[in-house]
Amino acid sequence: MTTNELLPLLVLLSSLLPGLVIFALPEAWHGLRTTLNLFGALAKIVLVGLLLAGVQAGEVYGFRHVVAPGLELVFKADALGLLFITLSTVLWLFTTLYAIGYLEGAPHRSRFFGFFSLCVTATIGIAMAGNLFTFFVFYELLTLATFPLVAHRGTPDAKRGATVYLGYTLVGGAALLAGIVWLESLSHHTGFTHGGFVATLLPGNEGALKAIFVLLIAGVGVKAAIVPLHGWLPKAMVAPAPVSALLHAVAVVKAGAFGIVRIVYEVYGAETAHALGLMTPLAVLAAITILWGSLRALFQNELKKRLAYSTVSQVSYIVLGTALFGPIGTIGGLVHLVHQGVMKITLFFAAGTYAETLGIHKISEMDGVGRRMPLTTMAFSLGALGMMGAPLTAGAVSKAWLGDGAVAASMDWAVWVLTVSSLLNAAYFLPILWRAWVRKSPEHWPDEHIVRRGYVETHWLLLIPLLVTAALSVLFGVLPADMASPLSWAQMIAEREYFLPQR
Amino acid sequence: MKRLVTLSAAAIFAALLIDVLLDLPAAALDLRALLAEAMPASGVAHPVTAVLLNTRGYDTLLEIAVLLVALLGVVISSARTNLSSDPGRTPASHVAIDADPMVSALARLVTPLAVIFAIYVLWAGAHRPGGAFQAAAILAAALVLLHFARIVPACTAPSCRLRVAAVAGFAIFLVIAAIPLAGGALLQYPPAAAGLLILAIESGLTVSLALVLAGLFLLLADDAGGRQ
Amino acid sequence: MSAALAFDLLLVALLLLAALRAMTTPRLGQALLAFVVFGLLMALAWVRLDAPDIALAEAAVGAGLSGVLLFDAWRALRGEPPDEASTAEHTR
Amino acid sequence: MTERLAMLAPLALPLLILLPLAWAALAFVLGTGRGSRLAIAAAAVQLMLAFALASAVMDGGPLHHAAGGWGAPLGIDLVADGLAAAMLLLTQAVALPLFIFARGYFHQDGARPDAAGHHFWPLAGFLVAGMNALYLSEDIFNLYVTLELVGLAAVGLVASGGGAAQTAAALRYLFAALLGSGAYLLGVALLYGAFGSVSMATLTPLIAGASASAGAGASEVALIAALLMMAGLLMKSALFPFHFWLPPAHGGAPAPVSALLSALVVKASIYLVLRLWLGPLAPLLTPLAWLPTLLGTAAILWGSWRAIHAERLKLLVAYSTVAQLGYLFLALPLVGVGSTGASASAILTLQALAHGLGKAAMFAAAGIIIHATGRDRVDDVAGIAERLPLTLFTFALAGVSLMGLPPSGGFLAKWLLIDLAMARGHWPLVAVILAGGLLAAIYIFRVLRLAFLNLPEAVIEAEHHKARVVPRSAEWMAFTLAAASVLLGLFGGLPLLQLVDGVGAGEGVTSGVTSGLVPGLTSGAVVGAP
Amino acid sequence: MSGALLYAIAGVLLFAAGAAGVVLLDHLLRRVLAFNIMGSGACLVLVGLAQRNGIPDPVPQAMVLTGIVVAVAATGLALALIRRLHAQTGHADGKTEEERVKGETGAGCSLPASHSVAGRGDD
Repeated sequence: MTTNELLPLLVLLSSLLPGLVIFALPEAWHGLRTTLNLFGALAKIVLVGLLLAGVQAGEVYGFRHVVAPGLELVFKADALGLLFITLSTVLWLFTTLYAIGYLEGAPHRSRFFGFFSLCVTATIGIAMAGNLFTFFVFYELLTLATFPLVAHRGTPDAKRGATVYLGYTLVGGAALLAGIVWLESLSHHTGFTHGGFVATLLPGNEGALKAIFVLLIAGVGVKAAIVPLHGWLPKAMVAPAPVSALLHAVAVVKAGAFGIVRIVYEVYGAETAHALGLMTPLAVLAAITILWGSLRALFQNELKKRLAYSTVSQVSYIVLGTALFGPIGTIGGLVHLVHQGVMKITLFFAAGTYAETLGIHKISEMDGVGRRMPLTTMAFSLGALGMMGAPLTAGAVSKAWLGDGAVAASMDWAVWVLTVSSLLNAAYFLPILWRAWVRKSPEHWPDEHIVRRGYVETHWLLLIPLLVTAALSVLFGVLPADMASPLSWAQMIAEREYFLPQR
Repeated sequence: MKRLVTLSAAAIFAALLIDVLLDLPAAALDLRALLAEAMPASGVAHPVTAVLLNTRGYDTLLEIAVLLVALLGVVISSARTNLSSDPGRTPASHVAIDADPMVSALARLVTPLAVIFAIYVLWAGAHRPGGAFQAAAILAAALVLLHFARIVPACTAPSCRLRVAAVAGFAIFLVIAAIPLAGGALLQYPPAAAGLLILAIESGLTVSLALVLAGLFLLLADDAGGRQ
Repeated sequence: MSAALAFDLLLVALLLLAALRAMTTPRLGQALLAFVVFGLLMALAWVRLDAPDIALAEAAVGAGLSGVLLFDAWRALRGEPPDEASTAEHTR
Repeated sequence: MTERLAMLAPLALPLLILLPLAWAALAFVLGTGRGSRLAIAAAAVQLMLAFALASAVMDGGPLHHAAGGWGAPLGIDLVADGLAAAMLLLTQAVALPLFIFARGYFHQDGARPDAAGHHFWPLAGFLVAGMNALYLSEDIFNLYVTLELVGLAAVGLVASGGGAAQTAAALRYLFAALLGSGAYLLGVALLYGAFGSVSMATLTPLIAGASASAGAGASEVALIAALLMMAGLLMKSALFPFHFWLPPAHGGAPAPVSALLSALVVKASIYLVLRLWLGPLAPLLTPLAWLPTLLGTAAILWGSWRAIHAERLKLLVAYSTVAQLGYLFLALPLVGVGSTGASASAILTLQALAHGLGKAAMFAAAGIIIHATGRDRVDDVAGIAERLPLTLFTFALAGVSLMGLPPSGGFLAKWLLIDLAMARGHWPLVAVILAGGLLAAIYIFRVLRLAFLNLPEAVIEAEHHKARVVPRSAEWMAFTLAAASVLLGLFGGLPLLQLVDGVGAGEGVTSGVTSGLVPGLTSGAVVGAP
Repeated sequence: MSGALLYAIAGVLLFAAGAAGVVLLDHLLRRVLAFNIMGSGACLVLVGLAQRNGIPDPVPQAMVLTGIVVAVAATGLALALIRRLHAQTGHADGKTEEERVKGETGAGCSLPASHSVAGRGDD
């Protein structure tokens, strides 16, 4: 087995093995558990770094394992996959740090971190999947690995939330399965390829291909929380903050969006999808989701709920970008895949930190929190501004590209959608900032259990990750054109999609 | 309603089957001829015994296993019922009654005859009707009679010796079945020794089967009473 | 030949009759009796079918052993006071 | 090592039958509760033999063994083709861990086994012997004897549970089994009368010929015989609506017994259905293929429904068996290969294997949980996550396989089944299979959610006190079974499919693709047209 | 028609009657009788049909011998179980037992007695 086959496997194992070991660890051994967690996260970052360097150098990484005649597990590391891999790997490190701090002294940590690692393994698997079969395997694994995390608290409504989540995702999985197998029985090649592969089935199978497209998008749309399949997302808010961060920024929702990108570009191919007239409906669906999510967010008093609905709308930016036929829209969508992740994880970290430190869960309780926790609130504000698309933030970059993409694809209505949703974003984020910075703080907070020591406003493990992610979100906004920036990366991918000779 | 449906279904089935049986052509294949050819090599003169213990001896091997399984099931049940349900019922609570002298006399008279007859049937099996199973059945009947005459006790769980005896025949059969594997196939007796081997198997089976068949009864009989 | 056929018909008729009685007579005891008779008739039938081996086995088992087993079980189920057979083991 | 195994392979046929018979008899002599070590050691040897057999069959095709050296039709032939080898492998592979589990389960408090285990070992031995004999036999009358051996041993095992409920369940099971085997026997009698042979190999051409020349009396008799045998076997394999005996029997017996029955015993008669349906009786029964499919569908829906509403944990698992057995009947009309080049019988074997391993693990886990809580209600698993994490994990893994979620063997089988159904254009089947998976998810996660519920510390303490300990070995064996059923999907699929489909299908990747392409396209086009 | 065939036909009738009995009869002892009658019927068909040309055929005769042994085994087991059930519950006929079992092992199980008609077993 050559290195080029081994490396992708190692990337998977770097979180799988620690996870399995952690399951077996007694509750008390948090020392070893923490070490394993961090080791896994760092090892993964190193490996992904190697992967990146190799891909830059033109190496081709791939691994295949035949499961049954005609069915293969295929892993490959292409540009699109690497974008997602890098995002989730980096964010996983910070989420792990944050979770270690957040769950200090909580019960069942072995179980928690075990499934936590499995969850990331599944995400990486999705990112590296080289064909629909592999994609589906890890997509379902992700469902299984996240269910215990959502149910982790063991309270009745935690179980309710987890059940709702499970119901949505399993049904979606069934739809996805049906679509994939159907596609497989039509064309015996389900490997992702630039420009898609279904074109070979045309003409003759338009009806079937449209039906399959609906099934596939419905399947991944559940995780991407496209309206009307978004019902689980707000309910899953009962999960601990790190899990919410994972669901919203790193793993689940992203996996859905990523799946849509893969399906549109590398199964159907933009050209074919457009020819089949599938792009516009998808774009409309995304637009509806964007507006609906923002509207619902307006009326949430619970901070995490509001963030959840904002996720619903933000993720559909990616879908919208994907559905805007044309390279510019594509770039906007892909770059938002990264930007939204960074910004949203900052917001969730901050929300969790408020809850952990001062017991703040409702927006109405946030009066003057800016004075008590300046750093956290600063990070939160940066994330919020980014979401609104304020200048010099990552959000601005994505929205700009999306807007241009809409114009280029001559879908001017999409521009309006973007504008309106930006206004709505502002409408539900600015009041929070206003409260946090301007209003006077109450005498005592709802439930304060981490007292301020010197300059450190809360547990450092809670503070560091959100500062870093906030910094990143600004960085991506300030120098978007930099070589290593997500933007240039997205541009590269888009070029491959549109300007490479198609098979 | 159900009664009606079932009965009519059974009637229709029977009518249909009989109707098609009436004009059933002769079978394409006739095993009698094949068997006739095989008889010389079978080691016995009586075709049924040849089939039972040679050509289809494998069936018989499994059949004995079935019998043992049934015995096990009976052991389970009887053991259960003894150490079970109504605690008031201890064996001691039985009232001892003397055997009916007629019965015991009869038993004492019949048993030796039965044994002799059984041996004859067993030996005869080689060349005319008869064989291990019939002989065993006769012995078993004698045993049951002895039990009624209270000469043979009933038992809740077979003692080790009984278990050995009950399995012995099966074990012999198993060994003789396995030995030919060294050179040929399962149960493939060397034609010369076939007769002897079959006789050995049958004698073993006679004892064991008799015990098993009697056991089916004796194990149950023990708590026949005491259900008041 | 016709005499033989007549005998066969009679035997078959009796067989069916015994079987039906065994399953339908209201009194269980009579049913068991009918069943033992059925066993003996079966033995006869086997003789008619040139199957003396089966006839022997059927007579010894079908009629004999099964009969005893059934009657014993029947008595047990009726919950009669224990008679000789049942208390045998305690007499020595 | 490997070539020595290969040398051993031809002997494996008779040995796989004689060995369990021998140790069963020995265990019987040893007496109550003894013989567990013997059984485990023997099961290990049998597993090795089964492996040798399977590899030999995969390399060199089916193996024959003429018992008595006469050969069919006069004698009885033992035949090990891919299907039989696969089922033998399943039987031994499940039996070994289950025996180790049972040893821990019955002997937990010191050396003395609890009453339920008194006669477990000899009965289990005869059971395994009967199943191995059944898989290997090629003679329909000999199959009747093996059916009885398996059936009576299973009834005995159920009865060993002890309680009145078990006795009642055992009786119900016994009468169902006797009714079934009686019908089967009459079928055999008719076939022998019509064709003068009981050897499948001899019968196959005769039956084909008779049914070709329609109107001949023989074909009608043969048809009735076929229906009788099938009715009997379906009764024994508890296909809806003949499943009435299964839940009480499997749900009431001691855990190791339930595991053996659910994982293996029902498969035996189903194997026979498949073998006869696709074999000698094919020309008669092919027009009726829709019937078992219909019943299978009903079984899936009804069984799942009952499992979702079951109050007792083991009854839930038992009903899930009723449902899962339905899958095994869905594919009877789907002869031929799908786009992956796997045949229906190969896929069914994979499904049977995955279900066997998974269900054995699940019953074992349920048994451990019941021991720990001392009660058998589904609600009592609340908080198990804290006390028996490993066992809960086992239950979950087994559940993954039963739900058909990746990467389990159940998932692979489900995928291939859907693929086959689509390639044949049987769209309702696809819906049924998908729905079945979701229903399974409902009743399995019903247990898992409860397990995650946090209990107040006080309750947990109380539970701990009255909990009966199950040896670690038992827990790990259950886990091994579950893990096996999951890993089967990743590593077992390819060899298994090749084993059953014969070496020719080894290139199924390519040949299957080309052969499956045409129907795939047409069916797709048909459905695609709005 | 030959005598043998006559016995085969009788066998069919016995089988049908016995099967109906196993399904319909309530008292478990009677069900045992019915099962034995059913088995005897099958055996008669086996031999009678094979010998319908009047010539004895040892092969089915040997099979029937095996069948009889198996039947005895089953009968013994059945009786043992019935007596045990009676010892434990004081009942030996289907109905009462059915109620008990419904009580004990939860719904969804019923006797073969109610099982000639499809699906009846679960309500």
